[in-house]
Amino acid sequence: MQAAFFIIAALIVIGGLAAMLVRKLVHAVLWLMVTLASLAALFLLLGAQFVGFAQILVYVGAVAILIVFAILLTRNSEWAKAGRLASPSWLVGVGIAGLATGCLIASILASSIPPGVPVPPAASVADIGQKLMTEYVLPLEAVGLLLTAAMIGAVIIAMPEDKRG
Amino acid sequence: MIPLKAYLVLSALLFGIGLAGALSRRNAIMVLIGIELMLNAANLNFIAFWRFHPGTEPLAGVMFVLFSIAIAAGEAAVGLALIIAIYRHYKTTNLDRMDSLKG
Amino acid sequence: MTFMAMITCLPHMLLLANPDEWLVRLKQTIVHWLPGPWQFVISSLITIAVLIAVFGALFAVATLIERKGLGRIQNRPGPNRVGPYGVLQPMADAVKMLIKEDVVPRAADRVVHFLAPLVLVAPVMLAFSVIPYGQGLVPINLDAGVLFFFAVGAASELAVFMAGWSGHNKYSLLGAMRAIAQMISYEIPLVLSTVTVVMMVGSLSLVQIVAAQGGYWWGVIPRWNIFAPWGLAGFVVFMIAAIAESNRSPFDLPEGESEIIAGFLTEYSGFKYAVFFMGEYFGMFAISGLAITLFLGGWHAPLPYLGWVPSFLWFFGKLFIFLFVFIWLRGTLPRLRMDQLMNYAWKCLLPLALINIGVAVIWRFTAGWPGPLRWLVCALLIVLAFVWLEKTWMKSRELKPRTYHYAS
Amino acid sequence: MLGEGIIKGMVETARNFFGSYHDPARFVTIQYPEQRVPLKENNRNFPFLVFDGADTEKGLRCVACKICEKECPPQCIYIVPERDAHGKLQKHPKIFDIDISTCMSCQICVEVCPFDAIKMDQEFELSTGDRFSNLLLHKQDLAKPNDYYHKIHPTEATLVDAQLAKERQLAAQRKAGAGAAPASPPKHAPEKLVPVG
Amino acid sequence: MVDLVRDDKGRPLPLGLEQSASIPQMPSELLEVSMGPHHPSTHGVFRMDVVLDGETVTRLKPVFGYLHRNHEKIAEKTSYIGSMPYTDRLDYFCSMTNNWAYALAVEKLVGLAPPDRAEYIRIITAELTRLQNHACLVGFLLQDMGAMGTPLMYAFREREKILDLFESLSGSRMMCNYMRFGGCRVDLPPGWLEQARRVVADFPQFLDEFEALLTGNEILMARTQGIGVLSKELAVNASVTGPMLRASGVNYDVRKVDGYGFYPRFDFRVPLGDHGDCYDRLMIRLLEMRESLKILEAALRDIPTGPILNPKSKLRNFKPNPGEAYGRIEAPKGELGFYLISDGSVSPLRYRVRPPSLINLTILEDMCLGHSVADVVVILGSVDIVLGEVDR
Repeated sequence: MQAAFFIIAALIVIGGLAAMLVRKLVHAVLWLMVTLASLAALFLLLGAQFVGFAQILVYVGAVAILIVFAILLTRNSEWAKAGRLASPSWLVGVGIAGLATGCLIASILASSIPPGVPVPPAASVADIGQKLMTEYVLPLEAVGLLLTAAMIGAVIIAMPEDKRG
Repeated sequence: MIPLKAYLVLSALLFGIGLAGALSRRNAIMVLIGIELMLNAANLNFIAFWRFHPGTEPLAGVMFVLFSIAIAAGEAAVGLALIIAIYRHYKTTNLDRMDSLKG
Repeated sequence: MTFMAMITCLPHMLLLANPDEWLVRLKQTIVHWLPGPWQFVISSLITIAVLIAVFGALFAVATLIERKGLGRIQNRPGPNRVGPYGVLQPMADAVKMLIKEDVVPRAADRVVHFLAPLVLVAPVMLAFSVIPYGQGLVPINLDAGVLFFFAVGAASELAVFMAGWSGHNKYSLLGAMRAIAQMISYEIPLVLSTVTVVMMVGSLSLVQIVAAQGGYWWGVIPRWNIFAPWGLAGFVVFMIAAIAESNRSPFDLPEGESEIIAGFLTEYSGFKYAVFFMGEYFGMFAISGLAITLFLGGWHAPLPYLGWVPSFLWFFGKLFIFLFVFIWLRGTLPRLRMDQLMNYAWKCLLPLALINIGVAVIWRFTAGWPGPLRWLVCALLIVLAFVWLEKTWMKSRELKPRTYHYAS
Repeated sequence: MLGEGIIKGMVETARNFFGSYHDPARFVTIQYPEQRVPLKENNRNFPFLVFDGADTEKGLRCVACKICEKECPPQCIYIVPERDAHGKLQKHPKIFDIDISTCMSCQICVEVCPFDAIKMDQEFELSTGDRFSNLLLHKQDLAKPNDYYHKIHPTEATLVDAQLAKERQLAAQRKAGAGAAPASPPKHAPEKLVPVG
Repeated sequence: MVDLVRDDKGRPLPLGLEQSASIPQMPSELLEVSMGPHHPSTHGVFRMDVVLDGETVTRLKPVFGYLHRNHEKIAEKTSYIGSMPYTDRLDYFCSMTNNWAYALAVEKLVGLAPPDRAEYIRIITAELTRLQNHACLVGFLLQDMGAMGTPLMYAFREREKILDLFESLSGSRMMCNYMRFGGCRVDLPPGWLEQARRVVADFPQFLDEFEALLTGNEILMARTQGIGVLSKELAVNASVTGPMLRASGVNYDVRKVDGYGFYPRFDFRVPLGDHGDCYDRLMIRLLEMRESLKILEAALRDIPTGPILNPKSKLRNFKPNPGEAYGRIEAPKGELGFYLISDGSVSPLRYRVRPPSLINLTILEDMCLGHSVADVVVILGSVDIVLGEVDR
């Protein structure tokens, strides 16, 4: 169990860094997918099976293709010009991010959290289904509505002007 | 047994990387990838807390993550559509050039 | 001493238990006298080895069957030079693929070009780990088996894109775009038709779905899902979407060789091409394995008194039937055009799948009615939907065979 | 019904699939090296020179009249007539080459040859290693006995033999009848009518 | 020194590639694709420069000439009989009809009339050629649509029987060189007529099988109906001939118009389409095959005996008196014509072939505009070109 956690954690951090630093956009997306897939593995390690598979299905299956299509449509996949990768004020951005993570980690380490429950609580598909249909019905419908709205909006925005009519 | 803190530190690190990327990169799509990373860092926290401190409402963490994944997918779709529309107007996705509010 | 124990319990195990347990018991005997912590690792290694061996051999046999089947359809014998009746042809192909030079175009993106075949084959291998092949023979019994299958299956689109984009070639990019658009639009009818089965059985775990299809109506007709009206319609939609998902026959547009050379496979040769080829076949096995589990009662025997036959033989028998149907389709039907493909998925399969879910609901709530009446009502609904769909789809294109007049 | 045409097509291929096992009309492949299709009698490939009797040199019917060399569309025949000690033309070729890499086996040389000296062979397994020298057939490679001609084109060969026998007998008669007058060899009708069967 | 375009690692890119590497000069979404010359579905060495806007074709430039063998210039140097074997190589699917067209032209030039038996043999061989050419065409068209060669194999199975007939008659399966000016070279070998009657008798069964595979098939109808529509006016103006013209509804069949050979003696009908799209062209060819079968049955039934070559026909130093002639026949692909000018010498002064495939090909672009890449392949297939005839 120990070894598994450290391998996956290393994968996540390396993947995240590479996704941010690599020059070509398509490589960045592939590194992003490595991070998200290893994150899903972490969820499985933590016992949340349903979430792990949902994460793979949504991110590796759909969002990856979405981003890649966006890259192709905006012709970014051509040879990256030599130019600067980061915006001139990249130092400021990284500084703020470093500051934020620093405080977060400091507060986590300082806090005293009682030891957790040894065995992972039951998260079988049946209970999730039960919960979704009873307690969380309103959020479910809301998300359904939101997704359809997002889809229609995305289609209209991406539609070329002349066809918008 | 991996303590809860390890997961929290990991998610904080991931969040930091996402934030650094989103703030520093010039390309709009890279900013979007940074945001995706930050969202997933948050999901990791939810599942970590669900695993170690289920508390009274056992499945709350899992539910939250499910909904957040759904919304993140919707958000990615709309975000990319925006980028395409902006690209069609500005002919570039370089964020520094997108400073004028006109048009 | 342990060796002696092994010898004594072997005959007992072979004779008494029915053949399914025979395999499971064999694995357990190997595993149980290993040191503690290693047991889990070794047993999973055995399963993985068996899976790869079985499906590797099936892939070799499938290529031979495909070429001989296509040959026979076209009134010619198919390969019969290498070995008696061409049996060693897969070996020859394998050696040819290994020897051929693996050309990587100079402008290609080397890393992505190398990774694409792996990212295509690995997920499909994972998908094999969930399908129940026999009585106790399911590699991993996940209670969200169906979701795992589709989650892993979705990664193949990314692999197809990597293959198409990395070659920096107009044709492969065009082919990759077509393949992705096709896979995404056919994933929805696929998932929806699976939803009907999951809804009726009430569980996402494939083992339970197969268990629910045991038993026989009136002692003769097996209780498979395909014999229910919603099951038949679901099976038809599932199979059409499955054929499209594995880029086979009428939907093999991505490698529409008559138009854009070999689609996203244009830049591949040698071993990587063989891996893609293998990936396509594994995709076909996985999707037909799922179809067998969902609709054709997995490893259940079609007739009650055939129960003594080992259950995995039924599974692989049905798999061979599916394989033959794939080949049969490939030998007969011309290819659909890209926009027709899309229209067909969104305007024909999707409504049919949704209506099928409606019919399944009606089937569920008319449990009280006598058997035949219930069957009739649901069947009628589906036929109505089918005819209405045909009218709108065909009328909008007025596709009908024409009659011709002769000059005076 | 929507799928009806497709099903009809599938039934058709299924009939061919199962037909190929029992109905010979639906299984037409001939495994070439082991089984062979019997060649039709009229089949023609590259030309060859016919010689009567045993001696390949003297028995050649060809009199080096060079008609075929002139008439051959791709001009792939090369003839040099024999000359005796003091340069007088002889009635048989010293060199008779056919470049079978250019020859398109159109059989016009056979039609125009007044002496039935050149006929079409049925030998088609002619693959060689070298493109140049092996594909230029000389007089020795081209010459084949008359009974080989009988073996490949039986009806045509018998007709030709009958014709030749008649002419030889006619020539002998004229020579005998005319006595002292020197009779020039009888001239053949220019066209070669080969009514067959 | 041309400044080479370098990729990000600084390596110069091969010349052909920089166009796609840098932002292409054309408007961004247009894609220039060249299909051919060795493209799997162009029926020979033929190239099409297609400009695509996404999937639809905006410009299409056919490029041919890869198989040009200078046939007409060579014919001016060879004797009349010398270019007869070369006519086999024009449309290498139908050598008998090519021979007949050339023989007809020379007979018109000289005024020779072949005996009856030769005329019958010419009609029989021409109709047999039409059968196997149309069968192959339908097979290749379905192959282009992706039917993995099954219909093509069935067509070739039937074609073999007909080629065996040609081999036993003329000596070679595809390069027959069988017709002579004023008749045929060799008479029918014994047993040929019975074999021909048997082939013609079981051909309809193959046609029914073929139609079972084709007519009702929804995918085929979806792929061919309404694709590559050719209007009547454009067809007539572009002097398109053959099944393509009749599929657009124009009633023009040289066999009926000219009535050359003994065709007026046979009653056969000329099928006409009314949409002029790929589906019509496909079906017209199938119906024409049935008409040819009718002609063949009649011809094989009452073929007279008698000589096969007009005694006045000359083979060597054949010097027709000066003049010109244009002989044309209804070849399977369209109206195949030979225009000869003779100046009294052994070889013609001018030897011109009217190639139906080339003339039918000139309007490929008008038919393909607005369709997708997959349709371009189907439309090209339905035009039925053979590059030997297009390039001569």
